[in-house]
Amino acid sequence: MAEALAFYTLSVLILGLAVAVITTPNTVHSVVFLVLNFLCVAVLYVFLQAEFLAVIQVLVYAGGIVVLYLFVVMLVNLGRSPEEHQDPRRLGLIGLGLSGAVLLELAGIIAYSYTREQSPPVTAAQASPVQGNIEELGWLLYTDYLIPFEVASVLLLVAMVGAIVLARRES
Amino acid sequence: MADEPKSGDKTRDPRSGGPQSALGEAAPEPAAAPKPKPKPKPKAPPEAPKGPADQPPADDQERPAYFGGFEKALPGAMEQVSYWVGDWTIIVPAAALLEVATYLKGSDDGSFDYCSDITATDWPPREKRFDVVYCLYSTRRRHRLRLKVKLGEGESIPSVTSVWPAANWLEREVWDMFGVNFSGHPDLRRILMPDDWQGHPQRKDYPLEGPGEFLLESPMEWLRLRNLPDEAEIE
Amino acid sequence: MIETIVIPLLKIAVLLNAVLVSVTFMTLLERKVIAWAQSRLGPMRVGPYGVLQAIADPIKLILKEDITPVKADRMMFTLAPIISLVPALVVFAVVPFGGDELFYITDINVGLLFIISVTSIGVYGIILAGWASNSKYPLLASLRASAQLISYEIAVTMTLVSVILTAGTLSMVGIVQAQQDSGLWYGFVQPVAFVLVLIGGLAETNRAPFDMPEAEQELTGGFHTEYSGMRFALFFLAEYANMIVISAVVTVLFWGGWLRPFPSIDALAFLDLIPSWIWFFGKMFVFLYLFIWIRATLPRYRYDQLMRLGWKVLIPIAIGNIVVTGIAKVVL
Amino acid sequence: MMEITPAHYTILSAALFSVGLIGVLVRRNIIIIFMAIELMLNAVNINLVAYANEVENLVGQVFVVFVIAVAAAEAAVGLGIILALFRNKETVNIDEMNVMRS
Amino acid sequence: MATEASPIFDTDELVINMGPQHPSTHGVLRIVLKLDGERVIDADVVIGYIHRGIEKLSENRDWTQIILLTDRMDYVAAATNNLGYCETVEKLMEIEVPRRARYIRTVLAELQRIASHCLWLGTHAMDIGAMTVFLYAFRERELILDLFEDYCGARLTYNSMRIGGLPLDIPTGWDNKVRAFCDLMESKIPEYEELLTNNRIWLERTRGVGVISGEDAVGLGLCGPPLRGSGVYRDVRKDEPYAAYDEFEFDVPLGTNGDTYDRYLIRLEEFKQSIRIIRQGLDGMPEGPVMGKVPRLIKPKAGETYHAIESPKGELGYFIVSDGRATNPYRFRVRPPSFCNLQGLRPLIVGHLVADVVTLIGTIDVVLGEVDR
Repeated sequence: MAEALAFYTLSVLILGLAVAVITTPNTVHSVVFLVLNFLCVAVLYVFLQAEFLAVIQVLVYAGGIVVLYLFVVMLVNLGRSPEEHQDPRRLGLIGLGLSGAVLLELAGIIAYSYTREQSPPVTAAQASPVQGNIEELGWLLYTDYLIPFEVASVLLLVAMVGAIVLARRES
Repeated sequence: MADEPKSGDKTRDPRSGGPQSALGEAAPEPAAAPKPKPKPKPKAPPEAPKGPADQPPADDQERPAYFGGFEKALPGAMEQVSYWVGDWTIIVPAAALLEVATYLKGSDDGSFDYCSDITATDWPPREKRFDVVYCLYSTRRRHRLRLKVKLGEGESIPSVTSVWPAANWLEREVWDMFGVNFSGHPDLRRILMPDDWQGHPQRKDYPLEGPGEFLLESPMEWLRLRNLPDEAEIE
Repeated sequence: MIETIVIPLLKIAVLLNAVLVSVTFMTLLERKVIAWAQSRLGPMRVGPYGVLQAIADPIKLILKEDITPVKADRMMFTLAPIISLVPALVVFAVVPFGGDELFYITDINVGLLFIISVTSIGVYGIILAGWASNSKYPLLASLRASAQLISYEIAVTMTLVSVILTAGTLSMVGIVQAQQDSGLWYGFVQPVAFVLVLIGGLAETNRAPFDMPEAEQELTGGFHTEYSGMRFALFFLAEYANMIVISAVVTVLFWGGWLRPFPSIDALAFLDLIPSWIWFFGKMFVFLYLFIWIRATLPRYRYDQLMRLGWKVLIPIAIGNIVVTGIAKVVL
Repeated sequence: MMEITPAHYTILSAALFSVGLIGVLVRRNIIIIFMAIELMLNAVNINLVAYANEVENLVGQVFVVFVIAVAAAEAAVGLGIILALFRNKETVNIDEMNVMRS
Repeated sequence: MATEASPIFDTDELVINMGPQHPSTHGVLRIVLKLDGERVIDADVVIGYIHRGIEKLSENRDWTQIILLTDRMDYVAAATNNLGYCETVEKLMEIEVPRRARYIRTVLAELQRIASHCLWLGTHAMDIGAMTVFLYAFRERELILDLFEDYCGARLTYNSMRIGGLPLDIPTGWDNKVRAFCDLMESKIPEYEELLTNNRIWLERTRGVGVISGEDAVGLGLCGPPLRGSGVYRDVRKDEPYAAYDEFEFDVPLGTNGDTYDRYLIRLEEFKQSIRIIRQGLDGMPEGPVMGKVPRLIKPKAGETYHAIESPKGELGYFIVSDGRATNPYRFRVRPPSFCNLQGLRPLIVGHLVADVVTLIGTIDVVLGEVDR
């Protein structure tokens, strides 16, 4: 009961804020809605017993990445709204239609998979002992997924170097 | 405000007759010398002083060492020499100013590398009404010298900013206060008065009360501007 | 029902009030301490020795006209002070003010990370305030603030990793218990981390000598130049609440939280007669005093020097500290 | 309806994904488009976390960590490109960003 | 103007108005800064907000009435302004000033220098964020104001000198009060130094900031501590001694790097030298009258002269023209040291950060009352 209430409230918030993000004309408002959206997603994670991810979501997404967006929005202080210029070749309606089709398709897939007789659920292979355990997550990251983890860190390093190169002014 | 001159004076100089004119206070003595053209006076106000004394040095006064080299290098540039209470002044023609300045700064026995001050004095009755005064100092030789250039209304004088960068603001102030035009100045704007000010307040014929020359020159325009709402122009 | 809802709500109400009241008295303390440092008296008019100044100030701020500049973004202009205050108050949920369960609202297993992440939201308040004012000085200040806070957040978080390594837990209560078990305050185990967190904490709370975003002499007040009345007061509250948070975190992490000095030495057991929360508040007060003292003493860093200090000094030391801690942890 | 199954999370995730997709396809402000991409990534994350919770396996959460890392990298480089483009062309309209060199 | 900025970053240029209402512009100075990020790429210094026309005003006042107009120029060092003006008129009239008056004048001028430097130190440190030094310095300045109050009754605009001497002899016991103040001041200077001189942040904020070479400084007409900070030996007290400076021993501190820190050190050293001069002045104070032989009607012969003294800010010069007939000067011109030093601000700040602009306004020590007159 309480869980359902929380889920529906959060879902409405998440979707509503997402719509607000892509419809607001003012970019800064958009960014603020995005932050609120991410915070709601973080709360959702708590309900899914992923406290560590919730905190990371707030710390990295809301506290880091979106601040970058805000920074850039303020730096590119826009004189005119980018929406004013319309490329005649742009087919916005078709884009909308396509997105609708994707939504329908996804809904179809979900409906199909759940109306069908329950396929044997994916077995919890080697079920982890404790849920939401940071320690367990750490073990997984540093043992089974060590190589992806290192690759991710290299990716971040490359991104960092790339960003510096891009943003550096030629003096 | 200041009354228009009463008698039939058609030459444009409405300011001199005002009761608060600087001239009235500055020169209490009655006219002694006949005055040529620049200021035909309707009511024969007290005569204004015609110029600084520029006392010549006494014959036994020892001249500074660099005078010799100066006269040799730039013959004719030294129009007149004056000495008063310990200060040497050289009067030079406007055309030669830049050469003189360059020479004085570069010469070894003069080496006037420091431009203390630039100012001007206004002597309205004179044809060349402005004295532009340059106070020079040598940080190496530790002596002073004043240069003086006489200049008429509307004439321009070469800017010495290329010789002494310090002259930049000082010349701007002289332009602001006296309307002396410095040719070749990089940035000749008003400095102390507002940018839209009319007239040059340190001139002796500038009215001492009221909104200044502007009212006298175009009263209607003054009235129109006064009735405009204040508009701040801030970037 | 009573256990799960009423008691926590009561605790929250008490804590919020306590924080807000202590913030007002913090301002008085700051004015008094700085005045004494400068051989002045400080506020003396309202009440005996000016103690009621702490009440007079908020009343004045509430009654003042609350001005919104015409060209400001109204929504963001109003939202910004709220955004900066709320995270500062939320983090008190996991701060253990004493050993007993009565003295903290909750103890979550990611407590320390929770504090770090929630305080990182506070930067939006400053950035949005600067942007929404539609004025140049606040905009400059908010650009400074965003860069400064993100940089120092990295340094502080990196430093805290070494503390987490030492304690083996992220829970705030757990960290104190770990210190109790080891019998040593982590201030002695991790002195480098202690100093780094203290410096980083000054920068995170925009306190002197890192008060770039509100440098009055440069930016005429920085991000809150256009603010007045209660909305200004909210920024004020947020700054002081943040100071209290940082002091509390440093106390928990490095000064043994509610523990008495040398918790392992039994000869000092008589010190336990003093309740744990008094120890906690006493330690916190030391840090708050230190913050004020530093403000009265030091000049302000320049923006580029601050960034250099953050990136080229603090972060490398923090990383080195992690490595050393890790090696020690494995070897010992 | 009262019991929340992974299906609910999947539907939420699909809806969020579609909203993000609409943003990418319809808006012209490149910063908004980037944010819409973040929304889509979040939709994926919700799914991963929901199923990780369902099957009691932390691998889903591990993937979320990677997704967040990739999102951070994407934001850093993407915003760098936006800044560089903006300096050259003074626009954030992707319709005007159709030439590689300026 | 923006030639230094690479074209790629044009979009980030921000024009910002610093002043005339700004906490750190020391009055009503206005600087229009063109910023690239936080770096200043161009600046325009705008002055004239408290232009009161003192020069014009003085041309219509009695020779003696002008003394109190000079108070209003550099209002934190009014006595030196009085001194400069009186000396100029005395030079023009060739009046002999009694030796006792010259000694007292010197003591007053040096007290004034300490007061002015105290104010400078406080505000400069405040601009850089060290708020405590401000109050320490003002505490000592207050004592000097008390001494002036004892001497002439006024605390800010003293009107404390007359053409030909002084209006008053020093009150009994005043010299002992000044001696006590000197001892106190000497013990307070280490307090300032402790807070600033070796402070890492202070060093970082001032070292290498606003460097100007001696040659450039001379060319730009800088004077006083900014000029000496660049290593140029120029002190009117030594070069063209006035009052009783030729009878005293003191050193002129010189800088080597020409940066803000050097200028700071020089002013701190000048505190000590001023105390030294004051002590010599008090110890060697001759007996005698304080007023010379001055004609009842002050009316110099026609002529002109320029006379400079070393005010706390630098070379304060008066150029006065008398037409020999009126009881007021025909032309009264002040060469304000702050004005000439302020001219050097633009070259100093271009290329620095906004925070340094504040530092550099502080380091050249301007008083806007003097700049605008």
